[in-house]
Amino acid sequence: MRYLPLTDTDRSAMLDTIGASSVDDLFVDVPEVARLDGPIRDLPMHASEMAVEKHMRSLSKQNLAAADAAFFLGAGAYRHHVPASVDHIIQRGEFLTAYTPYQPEIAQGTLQMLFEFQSQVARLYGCAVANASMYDGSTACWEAVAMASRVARGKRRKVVLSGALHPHYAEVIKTMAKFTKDEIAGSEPSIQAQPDNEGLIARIDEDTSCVVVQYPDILGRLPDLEQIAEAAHAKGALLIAVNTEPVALGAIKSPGELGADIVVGEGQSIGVGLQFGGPYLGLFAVRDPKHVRQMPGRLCGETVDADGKRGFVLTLSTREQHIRREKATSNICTNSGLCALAFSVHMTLLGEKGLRQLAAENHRLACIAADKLAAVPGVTVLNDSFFNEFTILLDGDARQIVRDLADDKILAGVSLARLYPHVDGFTGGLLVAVTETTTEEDIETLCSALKEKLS
Amino acid sequence: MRYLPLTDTDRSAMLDTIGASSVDDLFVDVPEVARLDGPIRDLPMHASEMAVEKHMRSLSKQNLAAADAAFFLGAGAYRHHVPASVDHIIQRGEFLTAYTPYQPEIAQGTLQMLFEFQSQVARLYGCAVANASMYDGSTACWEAVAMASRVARGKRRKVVLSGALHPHYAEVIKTMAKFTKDEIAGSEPSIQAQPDNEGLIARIDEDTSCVVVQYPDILGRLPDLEQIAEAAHAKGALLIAVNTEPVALGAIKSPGELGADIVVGEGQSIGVGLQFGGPYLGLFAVRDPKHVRQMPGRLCGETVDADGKRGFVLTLSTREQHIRREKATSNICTNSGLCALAFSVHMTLLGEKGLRQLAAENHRLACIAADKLAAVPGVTVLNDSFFNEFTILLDGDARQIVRDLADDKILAGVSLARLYPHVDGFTGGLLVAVTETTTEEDIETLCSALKEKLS
Amino acid sequence: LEEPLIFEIADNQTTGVDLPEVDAGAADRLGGMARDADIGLPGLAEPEAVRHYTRLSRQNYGIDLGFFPLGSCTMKHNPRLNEKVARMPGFADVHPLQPVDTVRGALGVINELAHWLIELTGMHGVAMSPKAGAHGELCGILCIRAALEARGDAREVILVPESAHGTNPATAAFAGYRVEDIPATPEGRVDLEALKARLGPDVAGVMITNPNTCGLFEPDMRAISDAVHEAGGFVYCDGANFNAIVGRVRPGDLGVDAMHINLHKTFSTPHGGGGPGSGPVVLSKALSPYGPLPYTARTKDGVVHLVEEESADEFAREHFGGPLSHFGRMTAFHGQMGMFTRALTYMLSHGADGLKQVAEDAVLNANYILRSMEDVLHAPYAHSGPCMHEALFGDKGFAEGLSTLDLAKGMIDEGYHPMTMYFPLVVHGAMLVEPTETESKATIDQFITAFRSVAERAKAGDESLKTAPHYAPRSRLDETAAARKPVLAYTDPQ
Amino acid sequence: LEEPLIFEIADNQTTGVDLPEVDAGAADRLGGMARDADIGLPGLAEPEAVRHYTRLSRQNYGIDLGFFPLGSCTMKHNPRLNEKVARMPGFADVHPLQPVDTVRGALGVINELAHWLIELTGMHGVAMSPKAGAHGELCGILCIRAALEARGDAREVILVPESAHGTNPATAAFAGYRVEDIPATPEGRVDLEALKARLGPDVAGVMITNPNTCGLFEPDMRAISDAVHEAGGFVYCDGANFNAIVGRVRPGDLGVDAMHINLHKTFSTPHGGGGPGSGPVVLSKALSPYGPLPYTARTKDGVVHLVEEESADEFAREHFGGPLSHFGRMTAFHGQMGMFTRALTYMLSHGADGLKQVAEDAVLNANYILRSMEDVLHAPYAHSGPCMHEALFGDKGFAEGLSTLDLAKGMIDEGYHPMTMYFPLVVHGAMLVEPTETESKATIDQFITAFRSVAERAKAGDESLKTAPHYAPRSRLDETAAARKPVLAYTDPQ
Repeated sequence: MRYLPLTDTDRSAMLDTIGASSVDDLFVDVPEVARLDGPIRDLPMHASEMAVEKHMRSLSKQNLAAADAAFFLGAGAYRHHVPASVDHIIQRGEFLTAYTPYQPEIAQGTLQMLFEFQSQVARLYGCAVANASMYDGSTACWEAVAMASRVARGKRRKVVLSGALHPHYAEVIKTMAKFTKDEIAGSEPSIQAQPDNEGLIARIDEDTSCVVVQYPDILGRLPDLEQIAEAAHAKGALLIAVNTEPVALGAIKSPGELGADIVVGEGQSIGVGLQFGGPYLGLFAVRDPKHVRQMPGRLCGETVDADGKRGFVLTLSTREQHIRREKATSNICTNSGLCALAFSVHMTLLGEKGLRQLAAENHRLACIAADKLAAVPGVTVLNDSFFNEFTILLDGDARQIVRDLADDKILAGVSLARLYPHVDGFTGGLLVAVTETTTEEDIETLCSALKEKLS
Repeated sequence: MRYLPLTDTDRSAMLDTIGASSVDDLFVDVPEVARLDGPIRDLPMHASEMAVEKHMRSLSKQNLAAADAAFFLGAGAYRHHVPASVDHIIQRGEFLTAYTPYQPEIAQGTLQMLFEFQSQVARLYGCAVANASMYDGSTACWEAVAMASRVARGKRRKVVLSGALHPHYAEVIKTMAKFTKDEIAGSEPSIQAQPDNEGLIARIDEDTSCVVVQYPDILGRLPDLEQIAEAAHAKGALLIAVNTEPVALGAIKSPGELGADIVVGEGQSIGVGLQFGGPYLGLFAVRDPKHVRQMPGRLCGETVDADGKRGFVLTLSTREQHIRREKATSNICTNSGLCALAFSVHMTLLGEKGLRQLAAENHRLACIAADKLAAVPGVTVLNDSFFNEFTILLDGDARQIVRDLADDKILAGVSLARLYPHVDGFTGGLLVAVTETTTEEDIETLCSALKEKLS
Repeated sequence: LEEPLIFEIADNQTTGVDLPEVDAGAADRLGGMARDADIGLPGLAEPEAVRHYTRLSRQNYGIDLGFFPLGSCTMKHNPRLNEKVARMPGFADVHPLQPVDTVRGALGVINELAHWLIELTGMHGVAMSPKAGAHGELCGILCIRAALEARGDAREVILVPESAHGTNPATAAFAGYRVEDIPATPEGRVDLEALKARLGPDVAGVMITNPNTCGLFEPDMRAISDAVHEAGGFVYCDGANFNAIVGRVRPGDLGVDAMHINLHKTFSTPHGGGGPGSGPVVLSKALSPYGPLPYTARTKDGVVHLVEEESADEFAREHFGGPLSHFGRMTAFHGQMGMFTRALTYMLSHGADGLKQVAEDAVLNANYILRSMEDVLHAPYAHSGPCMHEALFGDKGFAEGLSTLDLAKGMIDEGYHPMTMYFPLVVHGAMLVEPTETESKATIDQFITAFRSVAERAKAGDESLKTAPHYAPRSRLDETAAARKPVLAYTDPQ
Repeated sequence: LEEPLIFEIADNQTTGVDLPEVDAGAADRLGGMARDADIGLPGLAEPEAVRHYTRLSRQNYGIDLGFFPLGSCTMKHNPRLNEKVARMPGFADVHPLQPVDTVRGALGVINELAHWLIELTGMHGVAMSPKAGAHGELCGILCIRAALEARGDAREVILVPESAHGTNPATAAFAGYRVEDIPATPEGRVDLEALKARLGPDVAGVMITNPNTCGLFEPDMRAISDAVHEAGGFVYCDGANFNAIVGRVRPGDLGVDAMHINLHKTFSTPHGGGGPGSGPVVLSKALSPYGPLPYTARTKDGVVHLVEEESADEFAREHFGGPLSHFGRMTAFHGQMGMFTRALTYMLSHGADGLKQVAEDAVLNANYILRSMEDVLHAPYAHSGPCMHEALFGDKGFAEGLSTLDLAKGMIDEGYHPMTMYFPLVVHGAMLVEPTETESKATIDQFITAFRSVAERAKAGDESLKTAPHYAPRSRLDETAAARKPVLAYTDPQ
């Protein structure tokens, strides 16, 4: 009971003040049938910190940590080196144990950080305004679709999804659309060196509220967003660009400058880490300030205090659920505040120079990996162009090969069959991601192992 | 160069202000023969955080961490569970990156903590006053000997060491005495169930400045300090009690209440951890307040500020080197401040109740271990009494057996031969320490392994 | 206490990392998309960055600094062991799409946590993937919708009490439902008769908070559930206030069909200045088949499986005798692992006995505050009997011109985070105080002294409260100006 | 900002740990020494403990909060990577007496760090075990004494410049030497002629700080060393100011025989409010055989050995062709491992090129401050040429009644830790400012603005300085009262 400061003496004294004879008197409103007569059976009793730590460590050790393997997984979650100072900052009690900054006089730390974060994200995405974060990339993506529907005042019901949108993201949109009755025009990715922009554009019509395109896409390719933006705008639809690897934007043009109207993505690469999928960091930005009032989520804005000093507050909250209830732009409340802090600290440590170097180093190593893999008999590299992730085709069952190589501590990538279990013809497909944490030795290890497997 | 904020633009501007044409101009006073013409050869160039972390991790992994072994080492350094909140607190930048609190107005955090620490140590040791820490137990022990000599105004030159004082501590005293010309009357421990108090007392005479006794002693035995104190005081000598396991004092009488005049020890058990031997925490206290002005090291005292508010300052610094120079009571400057904080936080989390429970649990497990080991053929348990560490005698070369068992991740204890390499007859001796981190399974593992080795 | 923005102190040449100078042009397979324009990101060396954020942090208030009596938000101590565990490499440095044989321990954490949640709530299943409370609400409502659709029963209305959290109506609307209010009785509880009268074939379900947002337990809960079920609907329970009853009452025994659990409230994963949270949803037997993908399941051989699109049908056929009717996927990957490890660590630390003590101490602390304040502050439901884990007060009796807001800001000057203000809406100038179980009697006594003193000032008309706080990093901020002409990103000076 | 003492808020029944209730009497083999009296230790549950120490911490100033221009103490940024590395289980959770085959990596750290220290200083050997700078000084002086005794040469005197750190004379006295002063020239340097005149068969050696405590490099260093050696003595160099020359000048090239290195200064292990530190001592070829036990050595096969009592003679015979003349043991175990890991991490991060840049930027920053202040503050040695890594000022020109102390306390109100005051003793009202290399130009410019303004106020006789600080957690504390009737421990109220 190391987290409970009341002593039995305290408890008696407090019951006296209340005028109750025992704590049971305070639960009189609970119907008798529902009262438990003791600690719940089938659950253990309290345990020491040492015992709990030991138990959790044993669970932890049943997993193969990326640091202990040659590691090539991506598909929307990337392993990057996070500076130690990031973790130090987010463990400051004043950040870690703070509440949502509804009382701005004693929350300027969180608020100023959010203002800086919003500014960094807006610049990275080439947009005017970014919000204070969403849960993750996939939910941000759905929120963008819902927002596009609001912008179209519900008059356009069709959502055109690129075939090369992350299948989990597409699933989330399709799941939600079952209830909101949006019509989803999606497809599966075609296994070819270039994304099928023409096919996508052909599906846009006057009933289309938005087109959703991932950049770089799920196969690692780089679709020409500018062409798609023009086509969408011509039909009065919005272009939603989705980015799952923010490091890429240190090397490639921002979606905003290419004409995307809403840019959403996963920010996990910067500051947050792999964490088996969560918590992650949803990024959400709009190119045109006129769309701000249709945005979901919290926004931090600059203002002054009664003494004229600059300060920051949560603003435009009339969009949000705690004010607007059923008319809110979203039901989101808790977001990814602490992950946003981690992102912002890491991004500040990188700066313009560091992000560009980081992106260049990722790309350099990915090019080396692609060339070396291409030289392995039985391996074909699909992509003409990519950033730090690309698709290879194996003469074999990629899913099984991935499982087999894991026994030798090689985490070879994400098989397309894992992502698209119900699609035929993807058996040999494997996504391979390479970051600054990948060594040339890791690449050699993977190539040798594949050579052996495929021979 | 991630820790260097100056840009080349800054550097030029600053050289302009100084009126120097290059940074070399600032090093003109260096004789030409001593100027290096570039980065030192044979040393590597700067490296990324990722690369350095990887290198250090690979060195770390070449060691067998105690958590990965059945672990029974003690002999002056004990493995205890340290609550996670201790490490959190000592990593607060305001504690971690603070300077020695010479400017008390902006160092009340460190100072109040030191006052609390001194009070905790004084109570634990049964003394009136404790200082703000020394380097470790062994250097604190030497400082106590030097202090005793000051108390005797240099008129008594003989230092009587118990044979069962930790041999490293005895070595430090002997080393220093070579220069100060104190006469050291020491001996090696006798391998018997009870410490040889009579022999020790017989060596005390009118020229003796102090008697140094470890409690519990190096073999884990519990000497009767009261008897020794009386004998020492009868000859006008001081009793210095040395404790290397503060957890023991949750179960046994304090040295102060038994009559020790100076109590010193190693505080590493509480809050600090094993750390391959350092940094540790020297504790130093005196029973009689009249001896305060002969104490070495920093002292924190209570006072008030100009507004009458309670505050704390370093005090009695006229004893110290930065004021008194060659007449100081010690040359110590930097001490173990952050380790003192860790000790104090851990001790506050334990409290009276927790320390007593911890001590009882240590003793309970040690009794189990002693009984189980006694049942192993070829093993004899030496001690009649002990706290959490005792001596066993093996029918074999304990030093070699310890090395062999390490291959099976059993760290069986500290062999007497490691501690006393030049003493004959200690071949079979092994110190076995058991703490709350030892499981009954660990004890079984050790017993089975010894059974096999000794059969 | 003025800390400049990073944009004002940093430049685009400085970096706090050491990365190789790669010639970006050297190996360009970027397909013509190579960036040419500057991004405009400021960089700081590590010393400056650490200092910037350390200084910023000191303008924040957090649980580590003091008492946080924030109703309905359960701001309790965040144990440091949880932080340590979450950072173990086997949890923090693991990719969500690794082969399942390499993540059995991670799946074990999810499954073990699911077991705890099911046992503590007396429910049948749990959906682990929702990312926060509101996301969990959505999950629960979608389960209801999916279950109704599975039986071909299109219903359009969700009933919500007027005292509900804003997320409740927002969620129902987001899921395509029409929201209708349920009135409250003068005792601050759901009006059972009014509810029964409204039930019918168009009502998909009700969303109820129990203990409710007035801090009271709904003694008619079982009757409400029975009535709703009889009318063919489902009962959704908002789990924000689970801290009041954890280990003492199981929502499953009250007839609840779905309830989200904020791991960052009852189970103490830190609030982090607004997140991340985690909102698993426990489900009744009737709703369990309709939960989202992915999920974990332990089979009889003891192995924990990850069931996602790849294997859902196959797994269900093998182990449940038929395909599952999951409603789809709510998020990429498997949920908030970082919160799962923390919550499980917390549960194991407390154990069944400790969690029961949590509820008891939380309720004891709240009643102690209620009874220590009711002579100076209007406590509208104090006559309704004991409160649960939070005490509700109103602004009746304040001097003209002084408001709950003023009192709240006055509490800042006393060294406290304000209580929840103006919620629930059913009480004028509401102040909702939740002490939680991690505060000592000494802390609460000090708080009561301060709270009484500021309340007396509000009643006496102390004008200085109108400009409070006076001792905070900022005085009152102009929120109107912020919203009128929003400045939401930094602009470089011309 | 009043935080009570733990003794005032805690009790002896509360604990922040969960340990089994063991019946202490059940298994008592304590040989009659079982404790009966209470100890009187206060306990707090974790929430209260974390809050107590967090609040206390906020009454401290640290590098993470702002600039620390503390001469001769090199308060630079402490990288967080170092903290992470020091906590790796293979370093933090390893016992010093484990079999050496289980700690080869730890020994590797010590050996690798030793290699760096030897290369950076151009020396021959290094004693790693001293626990702090002053302990290292003692080690160096004992090496000198041991070397002299080995040749049967009993000498009694150590010469120390009047500007030396207090530890220097204290150490020499502690080692049994008589201390004599060496005078300084008007340029703030050692008077070479006076030194030469004093040398003779009774002088064991000199202790010199270079760069010296006036912030100046001793250009005659080589000549001093030669003269001392010729007279049969040894040269001890105080390494406190090594930050000024690291990577640019090697003390070994200047004839130094022994120098301690404060890992918590130049190599950035955190100061921790007063420690722990670490003080390895680099040694010339003449002194190397006389260093203390234990030490590490890498043999030709690449294996790193730990040489302690057990193996010293055997090892020396095998590898050095004879028993070693070590002077004994200075401490239990092997030294400050936690500081070794941090320092090595720091060195590897900077590399040879980065460390050179460290010295250059540190010296550049100091000269920038010197030249930006010399028109308002008396800078006694500004005419002597460039300073090294610290700038020295005096109180000449202050208004009557205002002192260096007042100026220093005034700097607190400007948001800075004061500079080193009244040291070195050779300058009246000395202020020694060391900016280090981890401060940005913007930070230093702000500091100069503040420093100039407070200096002007001191010259103009601003009385408010005499009661500064006004904006700190405490106003000036009564140090005299504290010393007159010392209260050094908490006493329970009667």
